[in-house]
Amino acid sequence: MSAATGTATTPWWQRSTVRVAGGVAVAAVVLFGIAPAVLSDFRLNLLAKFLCLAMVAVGIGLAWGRGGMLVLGQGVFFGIGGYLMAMHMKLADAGPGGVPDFLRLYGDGVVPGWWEPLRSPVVTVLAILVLPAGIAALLGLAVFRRRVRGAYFAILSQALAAAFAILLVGQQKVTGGTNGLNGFRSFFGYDLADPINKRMLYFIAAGVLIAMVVVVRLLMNSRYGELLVAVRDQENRVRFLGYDPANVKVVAYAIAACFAGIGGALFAPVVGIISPADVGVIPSIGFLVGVAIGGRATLLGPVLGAVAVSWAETGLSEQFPSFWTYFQGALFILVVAFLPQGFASLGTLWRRRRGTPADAPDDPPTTHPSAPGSSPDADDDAQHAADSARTAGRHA
Amino acid sequence: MSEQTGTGEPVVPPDATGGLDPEALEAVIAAPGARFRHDYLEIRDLRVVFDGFVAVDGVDLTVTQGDLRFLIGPNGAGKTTIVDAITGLAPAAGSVQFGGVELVGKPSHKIVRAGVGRTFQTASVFDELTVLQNLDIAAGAGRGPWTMLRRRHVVPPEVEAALETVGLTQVRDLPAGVLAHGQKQWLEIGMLLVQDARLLLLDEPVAGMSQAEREETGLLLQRIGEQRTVVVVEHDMEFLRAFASSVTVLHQGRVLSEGTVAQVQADPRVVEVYLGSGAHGRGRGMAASAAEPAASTEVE
Amino acid sequence: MDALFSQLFAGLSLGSVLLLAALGLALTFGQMGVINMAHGEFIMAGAYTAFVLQAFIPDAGVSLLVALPVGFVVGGLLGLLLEVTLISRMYRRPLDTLLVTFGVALVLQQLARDVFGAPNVDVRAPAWLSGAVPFLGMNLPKTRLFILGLAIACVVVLSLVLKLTSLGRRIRATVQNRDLAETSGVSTRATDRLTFFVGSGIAGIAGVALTLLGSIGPTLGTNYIVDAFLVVVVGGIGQLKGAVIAAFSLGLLQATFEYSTTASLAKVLLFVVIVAFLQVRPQGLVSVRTRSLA
Amino acid sequence: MTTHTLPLRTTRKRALALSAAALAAALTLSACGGARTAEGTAGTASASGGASCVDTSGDSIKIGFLNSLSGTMAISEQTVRDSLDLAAEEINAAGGVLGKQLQIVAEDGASEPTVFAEKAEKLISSDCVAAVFGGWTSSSRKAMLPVFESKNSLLFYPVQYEGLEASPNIFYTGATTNQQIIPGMDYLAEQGKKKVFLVGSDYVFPRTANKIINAYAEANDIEIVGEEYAPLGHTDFATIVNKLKSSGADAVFNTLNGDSNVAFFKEYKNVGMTADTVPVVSVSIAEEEVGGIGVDNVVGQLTAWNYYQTVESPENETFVAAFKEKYGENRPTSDPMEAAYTSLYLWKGMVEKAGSFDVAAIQEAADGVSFDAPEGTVTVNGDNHHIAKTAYIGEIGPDGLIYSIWESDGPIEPDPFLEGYDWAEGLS
Repeated sequence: MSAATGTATTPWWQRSTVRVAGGVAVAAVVLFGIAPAVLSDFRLNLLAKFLCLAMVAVGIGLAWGRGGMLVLGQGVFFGIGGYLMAMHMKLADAGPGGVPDFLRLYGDGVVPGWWEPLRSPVVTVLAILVLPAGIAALLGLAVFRRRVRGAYFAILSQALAAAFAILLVGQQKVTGGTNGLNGFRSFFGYDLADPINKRMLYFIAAGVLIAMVVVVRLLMNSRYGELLVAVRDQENRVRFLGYDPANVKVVAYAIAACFAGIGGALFAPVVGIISPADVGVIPSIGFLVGVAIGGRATLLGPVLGAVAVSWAETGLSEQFPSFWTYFQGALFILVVAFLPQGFASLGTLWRRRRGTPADAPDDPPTTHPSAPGSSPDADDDAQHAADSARTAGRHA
Repeated sequence: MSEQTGTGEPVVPPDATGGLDPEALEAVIAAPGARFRHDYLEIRDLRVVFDGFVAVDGVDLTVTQGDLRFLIGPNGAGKTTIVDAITGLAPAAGSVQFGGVELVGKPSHKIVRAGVGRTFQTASVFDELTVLQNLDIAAGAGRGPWTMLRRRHVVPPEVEAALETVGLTQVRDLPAGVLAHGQKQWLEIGMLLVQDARLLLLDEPVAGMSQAEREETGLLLQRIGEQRTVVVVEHDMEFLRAFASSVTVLHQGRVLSEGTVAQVQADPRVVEVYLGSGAHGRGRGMAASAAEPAASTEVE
Repeated sequence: MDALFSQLFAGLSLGSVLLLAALGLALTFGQMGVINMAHGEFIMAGAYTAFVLQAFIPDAGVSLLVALPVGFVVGGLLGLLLEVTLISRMYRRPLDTLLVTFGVALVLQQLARDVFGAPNVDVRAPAWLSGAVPFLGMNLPKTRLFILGLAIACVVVLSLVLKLTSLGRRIRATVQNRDLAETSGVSTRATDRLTFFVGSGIAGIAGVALTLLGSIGPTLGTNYIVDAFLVVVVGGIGQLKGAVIAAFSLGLLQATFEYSTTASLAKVLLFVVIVAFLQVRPQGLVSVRTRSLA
Repeated sequence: MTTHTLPLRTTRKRALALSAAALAAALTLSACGGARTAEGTAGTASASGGASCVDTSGDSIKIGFLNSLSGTMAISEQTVRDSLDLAAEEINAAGGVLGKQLQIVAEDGASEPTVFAEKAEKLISSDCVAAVFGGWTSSSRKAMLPVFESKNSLLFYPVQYEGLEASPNIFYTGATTNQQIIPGMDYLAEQGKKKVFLVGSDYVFPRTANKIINAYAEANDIEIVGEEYAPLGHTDFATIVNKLKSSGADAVFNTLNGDSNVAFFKEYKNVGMTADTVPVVSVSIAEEEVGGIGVDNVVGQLTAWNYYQTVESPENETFVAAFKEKYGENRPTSDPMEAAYTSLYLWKGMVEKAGSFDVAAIQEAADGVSFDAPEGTVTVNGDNHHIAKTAYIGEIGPDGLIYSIWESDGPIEPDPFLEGYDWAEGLS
């Protein structure tokens, strides 16, 4: 919303391109320059894992923060992406015509026909890009058309995650059951035991994540982005403007699913395993923590939140396993109840305190040099009004 | 969140912006009159039943182009339900035709695309979007995916004109949530205009407006009504007397009386309904207004 | 034939368990729109109440009967605490209550783990509930009959309360039109609190009852919460009869699927059926029409 | 991303020129292109996982304990951690290993396979531990296996499991199938049971175990009258017990895990079945689970393990006494705890036999290392890295402890792939 305001109050089309380019440059320096330089291979791989989780978060930010759809079942799409990639790696490791080990151990020793196409890297990548989005689109059309929304949709998507995990476990012969798929040796032919190639995976994850953020940024500022917010806040009103809100929501839901799928597909080689434990109800809710904490409706909030939470979890749970559970619970409670727009809203508050007009959250304060009084009165009033509105919304 | 901003104090005083600008209206509705010639709303035997409760019971209603029709009646008479039924929000049986197109059974967004626009009792604009964005969305139902996925580079002329018409040019970059109540109502009307609705269904459009704003709104509606088909659900009798060209009185889901303001006011059945049930409830204005017009103004 | 009747009973019994778990939710979710993920942990609290009471009351039967009202109060007080501290400030953000209460659930689980230890604990079933009652050639376990009876009793009492008492009238008024109720002098705040107390209290009763069937451990609640929500979603909000029909339908369906396929597949099939059902009736089996646009 | 043939599939590829090309390539999502530019510059390959960074210079040596202390598996794994701590304390008090005190690096696996993999890597690469002890679920082991293999480090895994695995980098100190499942079935066959019903949780161990049991049954003239799986966390066993009852089974082989056992046994008892008529052999119920199920509900039922708290041996007396002294009188000891305790001593034995903490040296020395464990004498098999163990069938007593009623003729040689059983042909 504040981003939307920003676009309208400033000569957006000139500045935003610069801003996007600047943002990408900063992110690239941090992710491609600083992080690899200061982190050990182990920590870098860990960061790669967090980036994969952040991809899911970016999608959730779009669907939930901007679209108002509380997606409690993103684990499903994460899992589909992950299993597709994992299966491809298992088949590739087995060699042409070979049978992956788990199919021999738990299954009938043959590759089921519907796994066969995944021997091809092209088919695999296409499937990863298309299947999660396609399934989300179909499901979304089914439920959104019938105006299943709000809590109903949230609970349904959660049940979907539960059912998906049970299905994966139950079909052990072809999915590896609770053990999931693991022990990958190569990623599109590149040896995964080689630290250099692991590093490469990190760069891919970082690049993909940046690309996703850029895509979401463009979407947020497009007419579609405005419409999505409109649907979130007044779905029926949008219907009476001649739109079918179902279609509007489906697009965001499918994009979120696609991002989750890609996140899962990279997660598998980065972590070396994908299992039902990564896709069920609990991990699906877990994806939301970072988004809520970072600021669900902002561009970078979900990304930073997801990375920060994962990092904290790894660090804190080492020393205080039971404390971590309390901490996680408390984070949920405090942030959602008292800081619904996440930590991103703290930044806005802080800027307001200092009398600087609030702007888009991804806008560095320095790019907005206008001091109070330097602009025409009307504009100033407008800014104050916008600020108050936002505050009112936040404390609602 | 959005509800909260709605109930909060308006940040911008209504007088900070210009009033309505009827001149600019021409730019929006100056379409050839021929476009609207065959537009009329024809409702036949409309019935709406909720879980056994008959809310609308066999209503016939015809509103022609150029008419400014007011729907009145005591609480529970079925006024809003009829509007809901026309726009696909309530389960309807019977026939509702506009411009020769059958609307019953269509999903809401298709009904809207057939040229029907409506507002709601509580102003429902998109609080977090700016005035401009609100209007832009209203104007854009027919846009292709490619246009949708790009940002807005220029303000569409019909949006520009609508801004002028409803006097919100000055505040076009403010979030709609901070507008005063009356301004929100105008914004809604503006949205109907850019949406190019040929049948406008307005549910209590002047509730919460000052006397001057009502005047302006009434004039605006009259001008729109010259070309398009307009149905207004309203309790404000003074407003009704000033601007209605015809009135339909509903009672318990049925049409009680129909005609000009004078005809309806003289109808003994109407007087009886309003006096009989009428010491309470919002319908009291009809009878009372005959004696004491000034007392009839109600604020939602 | 025998198996058929046994399965019928299994389905009814499963339905009664679902009903007990979901009844309180139907009240809090249906009436207030609050998605309380900690409802499962209130069930857990009820179960631990039964466990603790057993340490003080040696007779298993007496202790179980005492645990039912005490469990109700424990669950209810937890609910009240939650309502007053957190949920009351979030009525305008129903979806957010889901996340907040999930956090509460995490904390309560860990609390149970730290207080009672991670391993399961045992509540002894009273002697008069052991064994089975022969009926039409079947043996119906007494515990399941007890739970079936308890579930029915809860529904009857609750609907009587809703119908006959002033609290009930206030609750129904609030559910149908909150604003109107408020302007008519109903204190919706007090009503909300009471509703939450009662709804959470029923979760406590459910917890006590479930000790007869399953394990008592920190994760007890998570095993039931998704199913309980599905019952409410299928049942529709605002009326108890929806939840009752939904619980028994889902119970019977699950038992049927499970008998003809496997327990895992049954869960998945059940989900498919529910999605298909919501295509037909998106607002659930029964729903109270409200005037609000949103 | 496009397909390409991979001439160097087995060869190690070094990507040196990461910076510019990789950055650009990664940004455009055509990741493979990026890696391929680097492909040509095949550099000098260091050994996979690199030279070990284990520091053996000081007077202490680091080892890692990796168990779930949070999440659903914490219940069980905490007990393993306790006995590992006990063993480490004892060893340190007795002078350490090769004169070095053990320094424990403890990690939480959080009941998630991915976390196990991540923490294993951390223990090996960042903490440079000489060996890791832990894991419980099959999925946690499967997740860690590639890490230990690629980093060439050692894992000691203390839980009975489904077999069909042998990694040079893992020592399996719990039972494999021929030391637990097959003795369990042997016992039922000896008792003249002809109709066995299988019930298990829906995951890898039960499914694999039941695959083996089916093959065994076919060869031994036993009929499997039903095979049912319940999702983990399943709470309503009315239907499954209905099926069990109407199947006419005269014994049940139970591979249910965790909470489900409680619901299963309560239902079993409620419909009026008893251990006298239809005994249940369980392979996942140990002493600490009995309390949670309720002794009333399982008294007289059978279990198959390699250790019970009641095993009569001086080693066990010492172990039980030490454990209770450290953790409290009411804490029982169980098979996985004992196997974990034993695993640390076996590692000590191997290190001392090898005279080195080096992985290769330990692998070399492992064969034949034995330890007088609480369960009896166990010996490491150098070929498959499992250990020879004695099998005990136990009966749950009214005091909640389990008493052995049958035992195998001495320790059974581990046979994870069941190569020694004709009927098992084609299983793996």
